[in-house]
This record gives sequence, C-alpha cells and structure tokens, in this order.
Amino acid sequence: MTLYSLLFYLLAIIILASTVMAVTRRNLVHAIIYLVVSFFGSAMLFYLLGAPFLAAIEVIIYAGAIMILFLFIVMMIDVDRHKERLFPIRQCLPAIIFGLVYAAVGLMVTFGHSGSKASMPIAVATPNAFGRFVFEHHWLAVEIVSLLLLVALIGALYLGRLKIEKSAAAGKETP
Amino acid sequence: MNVPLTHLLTLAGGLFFIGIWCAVTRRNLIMVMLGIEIMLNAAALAFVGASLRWQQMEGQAVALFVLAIAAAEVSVGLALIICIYRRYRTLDPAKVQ
Amino acid sequence: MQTADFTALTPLLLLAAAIAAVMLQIALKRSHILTIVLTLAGLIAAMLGVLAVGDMPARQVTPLVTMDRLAFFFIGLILTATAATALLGCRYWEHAVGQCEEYYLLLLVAALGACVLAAAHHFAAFFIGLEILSISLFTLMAFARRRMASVEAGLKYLVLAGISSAFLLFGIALIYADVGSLAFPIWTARLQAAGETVSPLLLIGMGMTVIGVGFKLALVPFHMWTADIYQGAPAPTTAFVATVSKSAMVALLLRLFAPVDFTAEPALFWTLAILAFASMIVGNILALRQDSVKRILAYSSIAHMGYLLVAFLSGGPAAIAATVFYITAYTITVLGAFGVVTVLSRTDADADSMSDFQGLFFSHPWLAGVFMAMLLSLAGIPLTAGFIGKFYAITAGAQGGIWWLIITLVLTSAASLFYYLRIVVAMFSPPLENKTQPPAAGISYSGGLVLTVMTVLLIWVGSAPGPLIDLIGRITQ
Amino acid sequence: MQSFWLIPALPLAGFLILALGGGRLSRGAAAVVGVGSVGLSAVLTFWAVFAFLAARPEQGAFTQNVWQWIAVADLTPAIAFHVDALTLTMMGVITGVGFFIHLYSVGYMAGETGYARFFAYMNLFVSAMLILVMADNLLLLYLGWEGVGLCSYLLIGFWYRDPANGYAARKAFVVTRAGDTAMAIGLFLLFDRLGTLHIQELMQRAVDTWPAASAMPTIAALLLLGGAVGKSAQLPLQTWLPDAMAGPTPVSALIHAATMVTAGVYLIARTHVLFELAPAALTAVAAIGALTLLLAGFSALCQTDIKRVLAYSTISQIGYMFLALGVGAWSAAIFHLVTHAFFKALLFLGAGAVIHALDGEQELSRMGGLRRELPLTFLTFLAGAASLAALPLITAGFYSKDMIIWEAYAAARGSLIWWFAALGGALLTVVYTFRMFFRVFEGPLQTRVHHAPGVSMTLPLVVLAVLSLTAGFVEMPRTLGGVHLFSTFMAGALPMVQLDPAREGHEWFFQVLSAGLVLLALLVSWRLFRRPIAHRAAGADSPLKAALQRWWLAGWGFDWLYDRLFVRPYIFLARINRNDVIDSGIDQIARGAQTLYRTASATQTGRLRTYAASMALGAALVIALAVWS
Repeated sequence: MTLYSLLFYLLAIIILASTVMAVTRRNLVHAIIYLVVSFFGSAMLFYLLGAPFLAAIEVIIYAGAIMILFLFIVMMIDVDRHKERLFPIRQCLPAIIFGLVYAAVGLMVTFGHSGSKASMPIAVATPNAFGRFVFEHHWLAVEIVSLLLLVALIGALYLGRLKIEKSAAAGKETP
Repeated sequence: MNVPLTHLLTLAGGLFFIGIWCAVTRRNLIMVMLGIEIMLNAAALAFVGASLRWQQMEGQAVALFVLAIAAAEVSVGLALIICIYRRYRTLDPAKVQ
Repeated sequence: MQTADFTALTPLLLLAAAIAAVMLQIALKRSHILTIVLTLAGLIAAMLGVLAVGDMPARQVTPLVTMDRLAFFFIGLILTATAATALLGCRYWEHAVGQCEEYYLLLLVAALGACVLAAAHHFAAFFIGLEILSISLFTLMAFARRRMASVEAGLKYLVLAGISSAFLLFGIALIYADVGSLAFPIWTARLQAAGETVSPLLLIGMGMTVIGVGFKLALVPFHMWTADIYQGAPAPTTAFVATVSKSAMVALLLRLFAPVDFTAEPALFWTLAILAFASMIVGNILALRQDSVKRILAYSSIAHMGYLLVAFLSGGPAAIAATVFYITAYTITVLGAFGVVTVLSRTDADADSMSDFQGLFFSHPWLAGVFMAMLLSLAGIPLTAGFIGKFYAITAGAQGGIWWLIITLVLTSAASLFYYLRIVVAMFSPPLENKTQPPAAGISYSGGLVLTVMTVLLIWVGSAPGPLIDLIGRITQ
Repeated sequence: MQSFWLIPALPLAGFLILALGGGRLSRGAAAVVGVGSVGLSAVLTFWAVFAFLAARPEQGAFTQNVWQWIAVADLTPAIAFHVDALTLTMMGVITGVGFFIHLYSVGYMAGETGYARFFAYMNLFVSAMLILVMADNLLLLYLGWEGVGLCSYLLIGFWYRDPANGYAARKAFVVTRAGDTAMAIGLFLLFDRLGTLHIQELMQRAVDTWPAASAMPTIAALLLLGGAVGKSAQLPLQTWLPDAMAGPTPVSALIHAATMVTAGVYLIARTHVLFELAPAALTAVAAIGALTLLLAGFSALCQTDIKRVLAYSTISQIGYMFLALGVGAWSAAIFHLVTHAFFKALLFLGAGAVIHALDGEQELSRMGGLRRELPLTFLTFLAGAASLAALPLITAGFYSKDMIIWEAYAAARGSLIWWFAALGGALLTVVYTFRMFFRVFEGPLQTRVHHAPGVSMTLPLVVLAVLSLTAGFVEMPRTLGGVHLFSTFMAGALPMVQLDPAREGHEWFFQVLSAGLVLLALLVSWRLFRRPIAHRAAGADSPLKAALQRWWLAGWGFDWLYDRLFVRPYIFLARINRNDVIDSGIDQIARGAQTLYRTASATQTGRLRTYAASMALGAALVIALAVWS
C-alpha cells in the first residue's frame, strides 16, 4: 500500500463519514458544516486524481459558494422553529428495495468486472493544459453553459423577487 | 495512484446512495436540495476517476460542467424555496399542497 | 472553428442573439408587446435560418453537436412550438399582476436547450441541454407566483428533475468509465459489439440513462410528476412542457438508441418495452375517470409516449420515420389542445375542470370544434394527424413483429376513446346554470392564429400526409 | 361515370352546411338541405344504375380514383370507389330508402328541438354509409364503418337530456367496438400477409396465396366475421340493438333496420372470395345466422314495446341473411337485404306514425283499435307486416325469404338443419308480427289519438308499402315462372348459388309446405291475439310459461350472461351478489376499469416525497431490469 492509496482510503472514509453525519443532522447548520467537510475531502480527492484545477473549483464553488448560499438561506429562515422528524417508518420499504438493488449492483461492479480492476496510473492535468483542452474542444459547451448560468440568474431573480409578492398580495385584497 | 477504478466508483456510488436517501426521506426542502447536491458531487467524482483511468481530460471537462450545473440548479432551487417559504412558512414538502 | 461551423449553427446563433436582444430590451424598457415582437422575430429568424441551412450536408461542430437534417427538422419543430407557446402566452399574461416579460426570455432559453438536445452528439451536450431545459422549465412552471399550484408544480419539477438528472449524470459517468468516450456513436458501437458479454458498468449506465430519458418523457414509473405539473403550471407552460420538452427528448432518444440493433442488445429492448407497456396501461387507466381536463391530457401524454416507444422499438428503417412522424403529429395536436385550454384560461385561474368545458359548443362553437378535432386526433380517429401517426406506429410495429406491444396499443387506445369522448360529450351538453364562462371577451387574435394554424395542419397532415412522410423519409435516411 | 364521388359528397356537404350553419338556418331551410342532399344523391344513384344497365363496364364495375391518401411502403390507401352491381344495389337502398326516411322525418321531428342537428347527423350517416359500400379498399371501408358507428352513437343519444338514452348510445358504441377491434385486427392480418388492402386485389392474392380451407384465411375470415357480427347485431353481440331503440324512430328505420345493421352482410358478401376459401368460417356464419334468427324470433314474441318487437325482428331477419351467406346463397342474402330494407323501414315508420299519433306511447298493451283511427297507417302497416311474415305470392318478403329457405336446403352447402331453422324462424315471424299487428290495430281503443300523420309522413309510407308488396317480382322461383332479373344483375359481382342437383327436384314440395305452414301460423295468431289481453289473462300464466316469457323478454338473458362473464375477473364475488346485475351489462368492464383507476390514482397523492420515493424505486427496478434482463 503506497502513500497514495493510503491517502485515498483515508479520504474516502472522511468523505463518507462526514456525508452520513450531514444527512442525519436535524440542525441544518450542522448538516451544512459537515457537508463542507465532505466537499473539502472531495476536493483533495480531485487533487489526488490529477485534477488540481477541479480541486480548486470544488473548494471555491461547492464548498464555498454553494454551501454559503445554503447557509444564507438557513440564516434567513428561522431554522429552529422547523424541527423535523427523522427516519419516517413508512419510507422503509422503498429504501430497503432500493438498497438491495443498489448493493447487488455495487457488488457486481466491484467484483464482476475485470477491466477496471487494474490500478490506475498517476497523471496530472495541469490547469494550463486543462484550460487549453476545454477551450479547444469544448468551446461550444462553455458557451452553452454560460447560457445555463444566465437562465439560472434570471430564474433566481424572478422567483426570489420580493416586490411583486407584495403588490400581488395588495392586489389580492382589492380584487 | 495505486487504487483500482472500482474502489473509486464504489465510493462515488456510496455518496450517490447517501444523496438519494437524503433527497427521498428528509422532510425539509433544504435537505432535499442538499441531497441532490451530494448526488451531483458523486457524479463529478466518478467522472474525474474515469478521466484518470482513460488518461483523458474529457471527464474532467465534464466534471467542470457538472459543477456549473450544480451551482445553477441550487441558485434557482433556493430561490424557489424562498418563494415557497414566504407563502407557506414551512419547509416540509408534505405541507406544501 | 471555421466559417462552416458557424453556418451550420446559424439557427442556434440567431436564437442566442434573440435571447441577448430580449434581455437588453427588458433591461432598458419593459414593454410586454415589444418583448413579444422581439421574441417572435427571433424565433422566425431562427426558423428562416433552419430553412436556409437545413439542406446542407451534416456537419459535426466540436465533439458536442452534429447539425444534420434530423437535427434541423427537430429544431424547426421546437421553434414552431415555442412560437406557438409565446403567442398563446400573449393574451394569458396580458393581465398578469407585475412583470411578465421574463417569461419570453425563459422560453427562448428553454428552446435553445431543447435545440441543443435535438442536435446532441455527445453526452455532455445531452446533459447540458437537458439542464438548461429543466432549469428554465421549473421557473416557467412557477411563473404564476400568485397561484399556489403553480409554485408547487415548479417545486415538484425542481426536486424530481434534479433527482433524475443526477441519475443521468451518474449513469453517464459509468458509461464513460467503461467506454472511455462520451460520443454517442462510440457507445452505441460498444453496446452493439458487446452483445452477451456486455459489462455491468455499461448496463447500469444504460439503465440510468433510460431513467433520465424516461423522466422527461414521463414514462411509467417516472410519470408521477406529470399530472400535478400539467395541472398546476400555467397553461402555456404546460403546452411547452408537453411539446418542446418531449420532442427534444424524442430526438435524443433517436440519436442515443436508434443505431442499436435491439436483437443484439435485448436488455435495452426489454427495459424500454416494459416501460412502454406500463405507460400505455397506467396512463390510460389513470385518465379514465379524471375530472380535470388538464390531468386527462397529462395522463394521455403518458400513454402517447408509450405508443411512440412502440414505434421506436420496432427497429428497422420504418421505426425512426414512424417515431418522428408520431412526435410531429403529437406536437401539432397537443399544441392545439392546450391552445384551447389557454384561450379559455386567465392568469389567475386556468380552465380545467370538466364543468369549465360543459356547453362550450353553445358559447364558443368554433373553439369546441377545434378542441374536438384535437381530441379525436389524440384518440386516433381517421382523417386526423393522430390517426396517421398511430397507424404508422402500428405498421412499423407489425414489421418489427412486436405483436404483444401492438395489441396493447390497439386495446388501450380503444379504451382511451372513453375519456376523450367524455370531454367531447361535456362540450356538447347544455351549459351549466349559474356558471360564469371563463372568457367573456372572446378569443385574441394571437390565440386564434395558433388554433387556426394547428387545426389546418392537423387536417392537412391527416388527410394528405404524403409531403410530410416524404420529408421525414428524406431526413431519416 | 366521373361523378360517382358526388353521391357521398352531397350528403357530406349537407352535413357541413347543417353543422356549421345549423343555428342560423330556419327549420324549413334545414329540412330542404337535409332532404334535398339525400334526394339528389338518390337521383344520381338511379342515373348510375341506368348507366350501368345501359353499358355494362368491363369487369363488371366502374372504378374511380378520387384522391390518394397516404403511401407508406406497400400501403397506398386512396379514396377510390369501386361500383359494381352489389354496390349499386346497396347505394339504391341507402339513398332511396334514406330519402324517404328523411322526408318522413320532416314531419316526425317537426316538434323537436335540435332539428338541424338531427338532419346533420342523418346526412353524415348517409354519407358514411355510402363511403362504406363504395370503398374499393378495406381502409376506406373501415373509415365508413367507424363513421356510421359514430353517427349511430350520436343519433341513439339524440335526446341526450335523458341519461338512459346516453347509456343506450354508449352501450351500442362499446359493444360494436368489440366487433370492430376484431375486424381491425383482421385488417392488419390481411395487410401483413397479403400486402394490400385493395379489395379486388386482396381477393385475387388470397386465392393465389392460400390453399382452400387452410388456417390463415379461416382466421382472417373469422376476424372479419367478428366485425360483421358486432355491426349486424348477431349472436353474441346482439345485445345493443334493442336498447338502440332509444333514438328517434326514423333513426331506427334508417340505421337500425334498413342500412347500417346490414353492413355486416355487405362486408361478408364483399369479401366472399375470402370466405369461400374458409369453409369453416362460412359454416360459422350460417350457424350464427340460424341461431340468431331463432333466438331473436322467440324474444320478439314476448316484447311489450312495439319498437323492441321490431328490433328483435330485425336481428332475426339479418340472421336469415347470415344464413343465406353461410350456405353460399349470396344473391339471396342481398335480395332479402333489399326487401327487408323496404318492409322493415315501412314498419318502423308505421310504428313511428302510431307512436307519434299516441304522443310517444310505445307500450303495446296501451295500444289497440287504431284501425279506424289511422286507416292509412293501418293499410300500409298491414302491407309491411304481410311482407315481413312472407305471406305467399303477394308480398316481396315471400320471394326473398322463400329463396333463402329453399336454398338453405338445396344449396350445395345447405342441409336439412338449416332448412328447419329457417322454416321455424318463418313461423315465429308470422306469429310475432301479427301479435304486434293485432295488438296495435284491433281490439278496443286504449289511448286517444292526438294527431294524425301529415303528408310528408304518409307519402313515404305509401311508397314503401308499394315497394314492400311488389319488389319481389324481380326474382321469382322456377316453380312460379322463373324470373331471375335480380340474380342476373348480381351475377357480375357475386357468384351464382350452387344447387345440389339431387335436391333440386323437390322445390315445389318444399315451397308448398312452407307456404302452407305460414298460412297456418297466420291462422293461429289470429286465434290467439285477435282478442285483447284481458280475456286470456286468467288461465294463461302457468309458472313455466311466465318464466319463459320473462326470459325471452330479456333477450335470452344475454345481458345477464355478459355481466357474469366480464364482471368476475374484476369485482369481488360479494359485490356481485349484493348488486343488481340484471341491467348493468357491459358497463361492468368500465366498473372494473374504475377499480383499477382507483388503485392507480391512489399513487397520485400529490405529495412530493411519495413521488421522489417512487422515482427511486422505479430507478431501482429499471436498473435491475437493465442488468438482469
């Protein structure tokens, strides 16, 4: 077992554990903090897998922007008032069936497949090379993704806007 | 890195499963969104791993797009959740009817 | 990056330009009518672009998209449906409280996403297009923010579409891990060649892709969202979901699975066949006693996608043509049907329950006539586009020898007559006492235009489908 | 002959005018459009008959290609007409009888709302029926077939305010649809095997491809027979026709007596080549016909509603036609179709006049003594009843029915069993016909006459009465001089009947026997039914007889049987016992579907988490399917 693989398994355990902790928290703030840990772990894993640029992006976007956004929302909404009951019993059956299929499939992939059993080589895609690759081969995708961000911007603006809600409410009172 | 791809995929699959479990069973819209984020992150992880296996950058490029998509989805989703919260004063999807 | 690339992308570029123009216009001066004009101008320009470059030889632009005749055909279809939706929305949003110009902007972006899907040649294009479509769609669904049902519809679509696209992405990752490429031809070749010894990774990936496709097409068991969203979303959005999002997905279905020989890959065949079978049965059963017209149309859309899959699964050369024909006929019909629903609706309350349609023949005979034509087309009565579509599907199925699916198709569509006729009967029944007809003002020109065009197309395709069949024959070669 | 297309197009145009401008037309204008369009088609049809007789076209048929519809691979259905002797006969019946019924409706429907709507549907029906008989390919025929079904549905439910009428309309639609589905499958099968739907070509290819009596033509013929049985209300799909009497009486006369219900006969005659390749199917046709004519005859005997008597009588007479088809007596079947169209339309119109006069009264027990009140109706009704009962020598019904009875025995495919059935049916016919006749016109007056029929109603009665008496002279048996105008006319389209030479000599004996028996039956019914019911009521009702009467009144309990057959898979036994299953009929299918619907709807909770969970579950299933299938 090399240092790399040791690191990999260590990170895997951290990621899985913190994610499990995150999804079982009743307190939203705690859940989000655990998830930030998990995403940091993922970022390190990316680095380990030879994608330093993505590792940085993961930290900036996922662990940074997205999680902070969640935190903002949680802060805006009064969390403590909304405690939820966990582990609803009625959900067990689907979960069990899904879990069984999932486990079977997972086992199949892990043990039934030869091609991907070989250890993966070590390689690094430098940010420079990665950027070149993306803009040479996937320029169209980048353009389209920019539209995606645009539509997200418009949608978020429209849905989150407060002003209309008030005028609408006013309109409702005087039909 | 002397780890077979299957182990990485198992890790990604585990994350994915936790994500779907969270999205399906939790009774809080924010947690549901978090579950979807976890699933997307798992997919990105799998892409990067596969990218390494084939020694290509294509998987990494796709993982980059996945991150962009996750950000976009979260922003609109949270806006919608705010919109709902303003109206219903709850985050329990069962009460939004 | 060459000039030829840009030429091939003309319709998409024009559409993107229209998006930019509309956005600037909204930023500078809000004006509903101006936005509509700009939107329509952009759509028409893009359609002209399709006509101009549609006959060029296929060209692959970056690994992402291939602009071939099939892509241009579907782009044309998507643009037409978008234009119809915009025209329908024109009167619908006129009296909306607050600002509604963003609606058209979102429509345009969604159309662009659908176009990317239609031309996709690469899994990245698949999910990027899909996500653009989804994200604009759930905003469009929640657009009538004053209505609880509308916001609720948006929320449901947000969560379910999010889950389904996560499945899709993970599936794609698995396919990539196994195949080492994200281009469609390579994966279909791999699926084809592998035969019996196909690796589980690929199979799981394929299954997850089917989940993504099945969700958008609302196949059973991924159909749960359909009724609530058709009912809750504003009527123009529903028309859009039912046509644009479905036709784009069908285009993708063709690119993704049509090259696969089903005899060599029984797993794929059986997965899709069982989904088709379940969709036909469950869709029709759910529609039987519905009292909400929008829900009836929702459930019937589930069944129709099942019928479409029958055509698709027949394999062989007729399959693709039959599928393309079916979705074209379906788009025309559904636009007409939701056109009538939209025309009868107002921003604060859609015409929906059976009682809203009772006696329609006496208050609006023409509307009732159009709606009846659309319903008969959905039921597959001869001389309508729907009949030819269904007939074509059955012919293709018979050539492919999938008799059990054909028999299901015939039996369930016979049963479907029941609920279509229920609406027709309601329209011809005497109007209810003490009930206010939704639109007293009459039909707007824009709505009337859409309905007229769709009815003419419906009858034309139904009575003389030759030209359309020839066109489809040319593009699917 | 380039104007054939006008014949169905004129009523269609009439329909469009009436449907689109109906509200704005005056009643007079609506009547002119409705009657005039059919009248013009009738004129054109008779002109076409003369043209046909004057210069017989090659291959015995005019053809006209109006419009190519689609071209998918081998399939090139077009709107194209094939007009031969069989088609011309049908067209004559449809437009001729149709015209008189339209004319009659002007008076009959005068007081009704929805006047224009009525004529619109009637015109649409005539148009669809003409398309059905003129089509040169099975797809166009099917279009007409569904078109007449739709019109039948609309017209049965014409008085839509009464839910019972809507129920009857739905029942008719659903039951015939069961047959139509079989027929549609038959069409697909034929197309799949022979690669064409063009009727003449199809027949040619069938003969070339399939050996006689092999499995394929038998299956195809049986599937087509399924469609014919549904449309023509034969066993086991006969249950809808008595209920279909809910529509206005002219509708019953036109659709449910003269034309649409004989479409099944036409279909079998049109595809006779296929049926000749399948002797088993032909035997099935004959057996269905024989069984139906007897069962329906018994039911007609016990009905208390004048229109239901006529409805069962129609089922029974079509049974005769099926029997004739089954033994290969093609032109006898068509001949009976024509005379039946005349006298049954007459009877329905006469019954309509009676109902009209009595202000909507349909119960036989409340009629009586109308001979003096409605003399013209009495006389014409007598002519119709005599023709239906096939009184010897002087009625058209005699010649056509005698031809069937004789050929049921003497044809190469005939047998003594068929002869007995046909003869028994003939006796039943006499009894139930005159039972009805005496109940209506003899005895004391029961209900006051409100208004006598006007001239637009009496004129059709007179014309049809004359036809009912004289139309038979175009075809007379050898024993009576041997006039064979009709069968020679038909010879171009349908093969001549093959008589068994060994039996041919006995013709006069059989004819005298059946004629004598008919007269005897007439005497019996005179004795039985001349007097009003009250006189016989005391000793008549032994329990067995009462039970039998009830059983036959309910049409041999087929509705009940279908309940049992279709309910069981769907509904729990307990619910069957609790519910009154007598008259819920095929609705039970719908009820079963409803149960499924409720189960399926239970999943549509509207709750996001349920949906998400079901998606996850569905995803697991799909993945499992993909991996392990």
